[in-house]
Amino acid sequence: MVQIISPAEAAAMIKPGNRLAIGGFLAVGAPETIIDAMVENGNKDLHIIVIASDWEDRGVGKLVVNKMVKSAQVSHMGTNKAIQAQMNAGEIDIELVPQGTLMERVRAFGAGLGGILTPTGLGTIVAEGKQIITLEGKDYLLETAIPSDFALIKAHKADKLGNLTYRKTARNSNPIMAMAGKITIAEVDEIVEIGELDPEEVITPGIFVNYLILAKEN
Amino acid sequence: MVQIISPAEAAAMIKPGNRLAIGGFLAVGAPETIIDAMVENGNKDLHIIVIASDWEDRGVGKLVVNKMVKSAQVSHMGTNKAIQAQMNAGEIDIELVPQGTLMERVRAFGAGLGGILTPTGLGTIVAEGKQIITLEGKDYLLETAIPSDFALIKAHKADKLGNLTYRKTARNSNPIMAMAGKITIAEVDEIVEIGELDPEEVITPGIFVNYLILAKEN
Amino acid sequence: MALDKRAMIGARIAKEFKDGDYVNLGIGLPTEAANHIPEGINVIFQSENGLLGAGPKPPEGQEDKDMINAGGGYITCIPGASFFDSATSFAIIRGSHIDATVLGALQVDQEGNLANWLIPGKMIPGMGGAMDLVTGAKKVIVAMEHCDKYGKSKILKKCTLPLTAKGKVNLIITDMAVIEVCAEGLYLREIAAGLTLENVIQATEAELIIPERVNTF
Amino acid sequence: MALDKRAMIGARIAKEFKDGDYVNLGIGLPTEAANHIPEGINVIFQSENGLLGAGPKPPEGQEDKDMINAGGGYITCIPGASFFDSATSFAIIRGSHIDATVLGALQVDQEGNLANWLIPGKMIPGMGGAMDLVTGAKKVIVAMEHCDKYGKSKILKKCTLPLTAKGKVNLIITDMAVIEVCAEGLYLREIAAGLTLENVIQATEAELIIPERVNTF
Repeated sequence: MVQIISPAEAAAMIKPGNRLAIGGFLAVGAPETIIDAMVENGNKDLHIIVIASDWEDRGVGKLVVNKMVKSAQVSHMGTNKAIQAQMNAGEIDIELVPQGTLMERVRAFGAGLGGILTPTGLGTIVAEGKQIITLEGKDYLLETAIPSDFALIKAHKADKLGNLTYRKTARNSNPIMAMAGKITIAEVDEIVEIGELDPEEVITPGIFVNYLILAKEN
Repeated sequence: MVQIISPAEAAAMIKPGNRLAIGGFLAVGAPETIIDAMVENGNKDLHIIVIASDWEDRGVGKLVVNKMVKSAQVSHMGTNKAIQAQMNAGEIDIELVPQGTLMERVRAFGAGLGGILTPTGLGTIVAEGKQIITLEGKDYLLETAIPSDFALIKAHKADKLGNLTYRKTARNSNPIMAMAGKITIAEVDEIVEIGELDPEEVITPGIFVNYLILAKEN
Repeated sequence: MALDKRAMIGARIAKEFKDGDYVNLGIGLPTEAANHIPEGINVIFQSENGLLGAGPKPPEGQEDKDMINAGGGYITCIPGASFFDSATSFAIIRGSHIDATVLGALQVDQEGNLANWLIPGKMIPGMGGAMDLVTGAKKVIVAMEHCDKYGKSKILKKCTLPLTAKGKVNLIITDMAVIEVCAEGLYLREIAAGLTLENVIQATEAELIIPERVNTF
Repeated sequence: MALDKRAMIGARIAKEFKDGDYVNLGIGLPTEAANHIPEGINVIFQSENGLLGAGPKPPEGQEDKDMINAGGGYITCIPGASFFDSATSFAIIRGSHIDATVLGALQVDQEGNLANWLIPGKMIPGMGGAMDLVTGAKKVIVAMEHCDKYGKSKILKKCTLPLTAKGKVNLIITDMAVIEVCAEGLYLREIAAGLTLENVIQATEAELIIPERVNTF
């Protein structure tokens, strides 16, 4: 079952060193209310697992600008100069992960798998230091599951069991991140009663969700 | 884009030796119309990839009873005495695969992965002959992708681009099998015009689907 | 098994569930637990064919051909239910999102090994979802008769049948006893009303650790 | 790049698509192809952030904050579209369900290697979805200017920048030429109107195989 909490309560749960899988794609579908509460709370030394480092004033970019992030697994940082500057200054450790590989590695953790074999990255610097497994003459990189302590996601509607729906391309990485949090906190536009969502329209079953937060109007 | 074909046309596409990923769980959500057409067509020497061998008179059980199957990857055969008898008589080769592993191996093929690492089956006969990979002190079995030539699935509604919805627990393995067919044939209760399905309710995007068949009334 | 024994085991299983737990019940004896959930405890049942929020059997004549549980029986779903595909269902199971799974057994041993899917030389039903359930659930409860139909103990020093999973069982609930599997071995926690300690020890091939306090259930 | 060059490349890319193709267009120059799809050809565009059936930009004032493409720009969707999560999106990509992907490049070489994501010492944007797209799409088309801003060939004997993928490029479309990547090397297939064979050869560091017939585009 889920508990409805305030953004400040969510931010207070997150401790230095925690690994955060955060949903969103270039800040669309990012849990902005939780992110703002974390900025206000001054969380530090975070590891973030994200598709992109977003914009300096939107999405997880705000965590970067406020120097709250010590390391990141990310596929795209082209829209955020702050993360580039911090990386060049040695203030942030970056592991660049191809986007599809990132999603499978996060999903693997949520699904109890140790990892996956993918052809993506073969012959590139992504393959450096990784085990190559050959199956019937074809090479694959062994990519390991990415663990996370918290998943912070943005959904559209939730019922009070934590069942979630999404809206258009704001779905993106959110259902995958949701599977992978030891604790999953979902920020939503609307909380409805149990039974108001059609069982067919639920994208993330409530079993993956621990806490709900109502999104600020924006 | 998809083509709407007859059950007989579907059956005629399938050749001896073909590998078929067939949806359904104990015949619920099985593509009965396609299966019946195959029985009528007398397809032979098939390899089937299925959660269960269903009942002797329902689902893929009919393919077994009619001696059309030469080998199977399956997780459950407890409801079908014919497959047990054929196995004991050496007429059919069986690879028993844990259900979760089966789904991941089929999904891996559809998703372009070489395989996955799972703890399921460790210390059991499922592990025999398989590579064990140790990551941070934890063991995993390396389970390889299961290729298939055709996916034969049952959905509820399709639009003319092949976008699919399912109905209740008849969803089961169908969306996963659908991803994995080099050619995917979907049997559906209803075919609607493009634009009649809400983009949010589509479970299997049409890109995975090649042919549609209208299910017989039952 | 006699109806009252089934009910006794079912009721004892049900006591293991906390409010809000997500639970997967294997077919047969484990499903009996669903009839004994205490008032005020809400448990959500998963059916591994793709449903969270499995409800009771529908009234006769109201079966829906597309609504079955993992045993193939017609069911309903409760408000707040959700449907998903089999890969997601087993991501839930293997990824340790299920609070408790209850399964039948042919044999359990004092290392927490479970054998429940194969008797060589007999019919081979296949493991279905059992290996994933036992590997992934947060708590694995075995529910079974203490002895087989020949009166032989099903709780052994070492399983002789092919395993379902190694060292994954947490709790054994039988018609005679409740036994907890710990690193040191099997702790006898409870004895069925009317039985003596001696009855249970005699009916158990495995070594039992007998703590000072053993309750009755 | 001049508008007419962009349009020329876009139109030439668009000729590669067959009716019913599913296509992923990278940001920048490749998106130009969407403006040149021939009458009677229906192409469905994927956006890797979770959409099949991406449509044109919405009219000003009608943007939906939850509707963007992989470049972050506001878009619409066409009838028959579908939304899905990012793992499914890359299952589609890596699993070879996309008929063609079109990407920009920093360098391509005669072994079909592509470098398009990293210039050491400069800004590091990350590979995003490019490595998966190039690895998984049935046909990989590189669309770019033939030479860089210093006039140096971007089509090399051997890429010097970090690779995006090895040996995966099928076709190179530039403002000067259309070049097919085959096992034996680079076949010059077409030359831009107004240029000579010599122009193209001089502007290309890689060895070009010149077949008997080279068309104009």
